[in-house]
Amino acid sequence: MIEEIYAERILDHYRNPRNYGKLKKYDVKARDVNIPCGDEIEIFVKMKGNKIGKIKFTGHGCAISQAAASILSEIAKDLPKKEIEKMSYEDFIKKHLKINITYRRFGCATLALRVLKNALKKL
Amino acid sequence: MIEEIYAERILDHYRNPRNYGKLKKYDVKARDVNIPCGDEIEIFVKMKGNKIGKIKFTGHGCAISQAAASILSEIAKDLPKKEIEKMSYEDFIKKHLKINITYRRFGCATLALRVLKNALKKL
Amino acid sequence: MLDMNKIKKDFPILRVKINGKRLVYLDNAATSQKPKQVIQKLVEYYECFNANIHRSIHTLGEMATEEFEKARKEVAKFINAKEEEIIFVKNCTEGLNLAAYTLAREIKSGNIVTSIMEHHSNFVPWQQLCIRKRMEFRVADINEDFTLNYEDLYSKINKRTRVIALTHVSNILGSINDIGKVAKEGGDAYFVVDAAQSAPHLKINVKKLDVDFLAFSAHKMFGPTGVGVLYVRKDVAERLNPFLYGGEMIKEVYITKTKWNKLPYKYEAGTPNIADVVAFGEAIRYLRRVGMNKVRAHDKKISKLALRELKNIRGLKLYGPTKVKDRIAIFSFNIKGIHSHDVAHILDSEGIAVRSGHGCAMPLMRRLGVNSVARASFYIYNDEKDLEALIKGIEKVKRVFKVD
Amino acid sequence: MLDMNKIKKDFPILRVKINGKRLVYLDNAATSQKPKQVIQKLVEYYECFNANIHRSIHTLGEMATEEFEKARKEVAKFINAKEEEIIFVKNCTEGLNLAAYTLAREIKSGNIVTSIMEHHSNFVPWQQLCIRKRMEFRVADINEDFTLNYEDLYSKINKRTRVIALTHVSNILGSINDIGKVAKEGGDAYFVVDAAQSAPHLKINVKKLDVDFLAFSAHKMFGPTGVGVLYVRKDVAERLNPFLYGGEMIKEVYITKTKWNKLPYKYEAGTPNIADVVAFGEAIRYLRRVGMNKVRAHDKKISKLALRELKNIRGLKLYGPTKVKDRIAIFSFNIKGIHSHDVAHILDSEGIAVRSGHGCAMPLMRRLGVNSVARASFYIYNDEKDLEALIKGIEKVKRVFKVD
Ligand SMILES: Cc1ncc(COP(=O)(O)O)c(C=O)c1O
Ligand SMILES: Cc1ncc(COP(=O)(O)O)c(C=O)c1O
Repeated sequence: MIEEIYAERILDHYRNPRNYGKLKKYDVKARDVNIPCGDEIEIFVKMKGNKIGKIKFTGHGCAISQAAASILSEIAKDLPKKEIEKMSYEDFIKKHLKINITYRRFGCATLALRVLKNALKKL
Repeated sequence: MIEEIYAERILDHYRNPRNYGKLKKYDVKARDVNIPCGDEIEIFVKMKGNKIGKIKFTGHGCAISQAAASILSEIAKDLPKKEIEKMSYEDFIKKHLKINITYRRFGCATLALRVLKNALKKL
Repeated sequence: MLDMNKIKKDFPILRVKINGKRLVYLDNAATSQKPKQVIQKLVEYYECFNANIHRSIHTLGEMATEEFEKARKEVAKFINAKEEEIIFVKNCTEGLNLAAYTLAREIKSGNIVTSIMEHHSNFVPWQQLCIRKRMEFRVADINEDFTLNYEDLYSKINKRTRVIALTHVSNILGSINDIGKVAKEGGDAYFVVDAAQSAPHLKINVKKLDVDFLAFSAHKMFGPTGVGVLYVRKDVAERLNPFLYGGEMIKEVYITKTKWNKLPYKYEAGTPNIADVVAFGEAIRYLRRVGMNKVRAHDKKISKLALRELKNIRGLKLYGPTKVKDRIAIFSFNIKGIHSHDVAHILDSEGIAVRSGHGCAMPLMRRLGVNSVARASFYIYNDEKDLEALIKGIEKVKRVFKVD
Repeated sequence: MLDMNKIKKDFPILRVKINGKRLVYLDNAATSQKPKQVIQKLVEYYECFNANIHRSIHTLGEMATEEFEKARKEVAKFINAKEEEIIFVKNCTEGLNLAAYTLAREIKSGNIVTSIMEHHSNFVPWQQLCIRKRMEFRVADINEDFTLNYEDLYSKINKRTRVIALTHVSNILGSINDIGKVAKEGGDAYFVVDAAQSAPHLKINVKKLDVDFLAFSAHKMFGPTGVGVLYVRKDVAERLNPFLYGGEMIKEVYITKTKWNKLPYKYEAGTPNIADVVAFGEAIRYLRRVGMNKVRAHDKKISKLALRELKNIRGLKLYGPTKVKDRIAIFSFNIKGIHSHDVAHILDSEGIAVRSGHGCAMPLMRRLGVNSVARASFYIYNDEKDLEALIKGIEKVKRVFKVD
C-alpha cells in the first residue's frame, strides 16, 4: 500500500525536518545529488572525539530523501564514526526509515547516508 | 536455375573478354569500383563524331561484371553517344546480358554501363 | 477521429496490470509503447531473414538489405527527404552529436545559438564544442507564456553565428517552435533541429522547413529502441567529413588513406541496427495508416480537455502554453508542497505512469525556478478515460499528502 | 559434446528453405542467427515492461531498468570485468571509434601500431587519427602461415607508441592473436583490442589479458543487432573525457559547464538500446548454459574436419593457419579461375550462405594479393552435415564453371 510508504512519520519528517540548516563550525561537510531525481543533500558534521557531535543538513527533494536525511540526523548524533561507516544501506532503510522501498526509490532513501559516509571519509 | 545465369555465353565473355585492354589514344576514360564486391572496371573511349569509335576496358571481378563489360564493349561500338545515355540499366540486363539478375547482382551487372555513362559525361 | 478501440488493441502492453490496476501509460515523451505489428516485424526478421546487409550475395542477405533500404525509403517519404539524406544512428542524441562533431571540423570562431528549453542532448554537445573551440555559447530565453522568445533569439543571432541548434518541440513545456520562420530569418548559420518530440506528433517536411540537420528517435514513435534518424541536407552531407569509421561507410582503404562511400552510407559505420530499422519501417507505415493529421487532431483534442481539467486543480502549477495551437499534449506540473517524485510514485500505485525529475532539461528547470516537475505525456492510444484517471490520481496524491 | 539436435531446434531460422533447399548458414562471422530465447525476450520486453530507464519512478520503468542492468552484470561476468567497466554502444565499430575519439584528446605526437589483418573498423579510426594529428601509423605484417608476425609487431612498438590496436581474431584468416603476450611485451601504450570475432568463440578474461579497451558486437554472438560492448579499464575510463553528450551520461548541466555521471553511464549517451541490451543478456545466458569450453571444443572439431576436406579440393587456396590451435572455424578461400562472388552465388543456389568480397579488410586483401575471398564461417549450430554440404557445393561451383 502506497500509504505505508508515505506514513505519518515520513511526512512529518519531510515537513518538519530535524537538524535542518548549516553548522557555522564544522569538521567536515559533503554534498551530493541523486542523479535520477536531482535531489540534493549537504551535511555538516562537528565531531566530539570519535563520535558525531553535531550534525545538520540542507537540501531539497522528495519526501523520502528529505525525511531520510532528517531521520539520519537524529540517529547519527552521538553515534561513533565506525557505526556510520559500517551501517548498510539496507539496514538503514529497514531499521530506521521503517518503510518498504524498492529499487526505484533506493537512491532517494539512501542519499543522506551516502553523503554522511562520504563526509566522514574526509576526516 | 543457377546454370541460366552462368550461361555458356557469359562464361565465354568472362574467360575471353572482347576489347580487353587500354587505348593509347582516347578521348575519355573513367573508372569505378562496385563497393560491395570490389569489382573494378576502367573504360577508354575514342569517339568518331557523335558515335563511339573505339572502346576498350580493363578490370577485374566476378563473371557477371566482367562479362557485362565485354558484352557492353561489343554493343557500344558505333553506337551514338545518346543511345548509351538513354539506355536503362534494366534494359541492358534484359536485352544484352539476357540473364535473370536480382538485386544482389544488379551492381555487378551494371558496373560497366555506369562507368561508360560517366566517361561520356566528361566529353 | 481515431478508432480508439482498434488502436488500443494494437498495443499488447496495455493489457498489463500495474498494482492490480489498468496501465495508464502517460510517459510517451520518454518512450512510446509498440504496436503488435512492429513487434511482429522483429520476430519475422529474426525468424525468416536475419543476415548482415549490403555486402551479401546470399538470399538472406539480399532480403535483409532490401527490407533495410525499404525502411529508409519509408522514413525519407515520411519527412519529405531524399533517401540519401536519411542517416540511421542509434538515437536522436547520437544524431545531434554527429552533427556537432562533423561541424566542429568546419567552424572556428564565432558563436553558437541555442535555447533555454533544450533537452541536454541538444545543449551539451554545443556547449562542449564552444568550450573546446573558445566560441561563444548563446542561449535564447522563453516568454512568460512558455513559448520561445523569438525576439531574444534573433537578437542573439548575428553574422558570427555558425550554428543555430533548436528544438522543434520542448519535451517539458510541450511548446512548438516555428522552425520554418527561424530558418528564414536565421541567416547563414547551419541550422540543427531536434525533432525528438515533434516527429511523433507533427507532420514534418524538411524541404519546407529548410533546415540542414534534423534528428529524432524511433522509440518515441512506435519504433524499437536503438534507432535514430539524422536528416542531413544533401549538399551539407556531401561537403562534410564522416564521423565514425568502418563498415559500410568505406569505399576503399589503403595503408595511408581511405575513400568514403557515397551518401547516405558515408555516415553509417559498422553493422547497422538492421532488425530495428526494419521494424521502424513498420512503425512508420503504422503512423502513415493512422494519418499524421489524425494524430495531431487527437493530440489537440486531448490537450484541450487536459488544459481545462488541470486548471481546476488547486495547488497545481502547469509549465507550458495554455493555447492548444502552441503546444502538444505534454503536461509538466508541480503540486504545491509535494515533490514530483512522490507524485509519480503515488500515481504509479494507481497504475498511472508519468515521469518526474528534471526531464534532462536542467537549464530550463533553473529558468523555471524549480528542481523538478511531474510530466504526463499523451499519445494516440490515450483517451479521455486516461485523462480522467490522471485527474483522479492527482487527487489521491493530495490525499496521501493530506493537502488540498 | 554439444547436443546438436537440441541446439538446431533453438534457432527458428534454420527451418527456412532457400531455393527449396535446407538453409546451411555459414556466414556467422558476419552475423550469427538468434535462438528463440533471445527473440522471445524481445517480445516479452515490448509486451510486458517497455519503458525508458534510469530516471523512472513508475513500475514499468523500474522493471526495464532492472533488466537492463542485469544484462550489464551478465556481460561483465562473461568477460570478468567490473560492471562499471561495461559500456553499451551500438556495435563493435562504435566501441573502437569511441576509444579513438577519446584517446585523441589524450595523445599528441608519436605513433600508433596496428596490424595488416585488421578489419577496417580497427584500422581506419587509427589511420584517420594519425592523419589528423600527424602521427606515424605503423602496420605490423603477418607470417607466411597467416599468423601475426610478432617480431615485426614488436619491432614497430617503441617508446613513442601511444596506442596498440590489434584484433583478437582475424575475421578473414581466423588466426588467433596472443593478446596477453602483446599486453605484457607492448610497453606503456594504450592497448585496444577488437574482440568482434573472439568474443563469440573464446572465453575472454579481460583481467588476465590486461588490456585497456576491448570491443565486440552482440549480433555476432546470438544477440540482436544494434548492441555493442566496449570494455574500458576502470582507471582509464575515469581519466578520459566522455564521447557523446546527453542523456544518462550527465550529472548536472549549467549554462557554461556540465558535470559527468559516474561510470559506466559517463559514456552512454541518449536512450540506450534497452530492448536489445536486455535480449543480449539472454544471449549471454544462452552461451553460458552451452558453456564456452564446449563452444570452443565444437569449433576445434569442425576446424579439424574442414581443414582436412578443403585441402583435398583441387584449385582451392585457403587463406589461414593450418593448425587448429592457431585459429577458429573461419575459412576464407578462392577457387582458381572463379571469382568469390560467383562462388557465393552458386553456393546460395544450394541453400548455402557464405560471404564473398574483401570482408572489410582491404589492406589484408592487398597483402594476400587478391581482390576478394569467399568465406565460410561456422558456429555451434553447424555440424558435419553443413561442412559436407559446403564441400559438395564447391564441387557444384566448379561444375557450373566447368573447371576441375
Ligand atoms: C574483426 C572485426 N572487427 C570489427 C567488426 C565490426 O563489427 P560491427 O560491424 O558489428 O561493428 C567485425 C565485423 O564485421 C569484425 O569481424
Ligand atoms: C527534445 C528531446 N531531444 C532529445 C531527446 C533524446 O532522445 P534519445 O534519448 O532517444 O537520444 C529527447 C528524449 O528524451 C527529447 O525529448
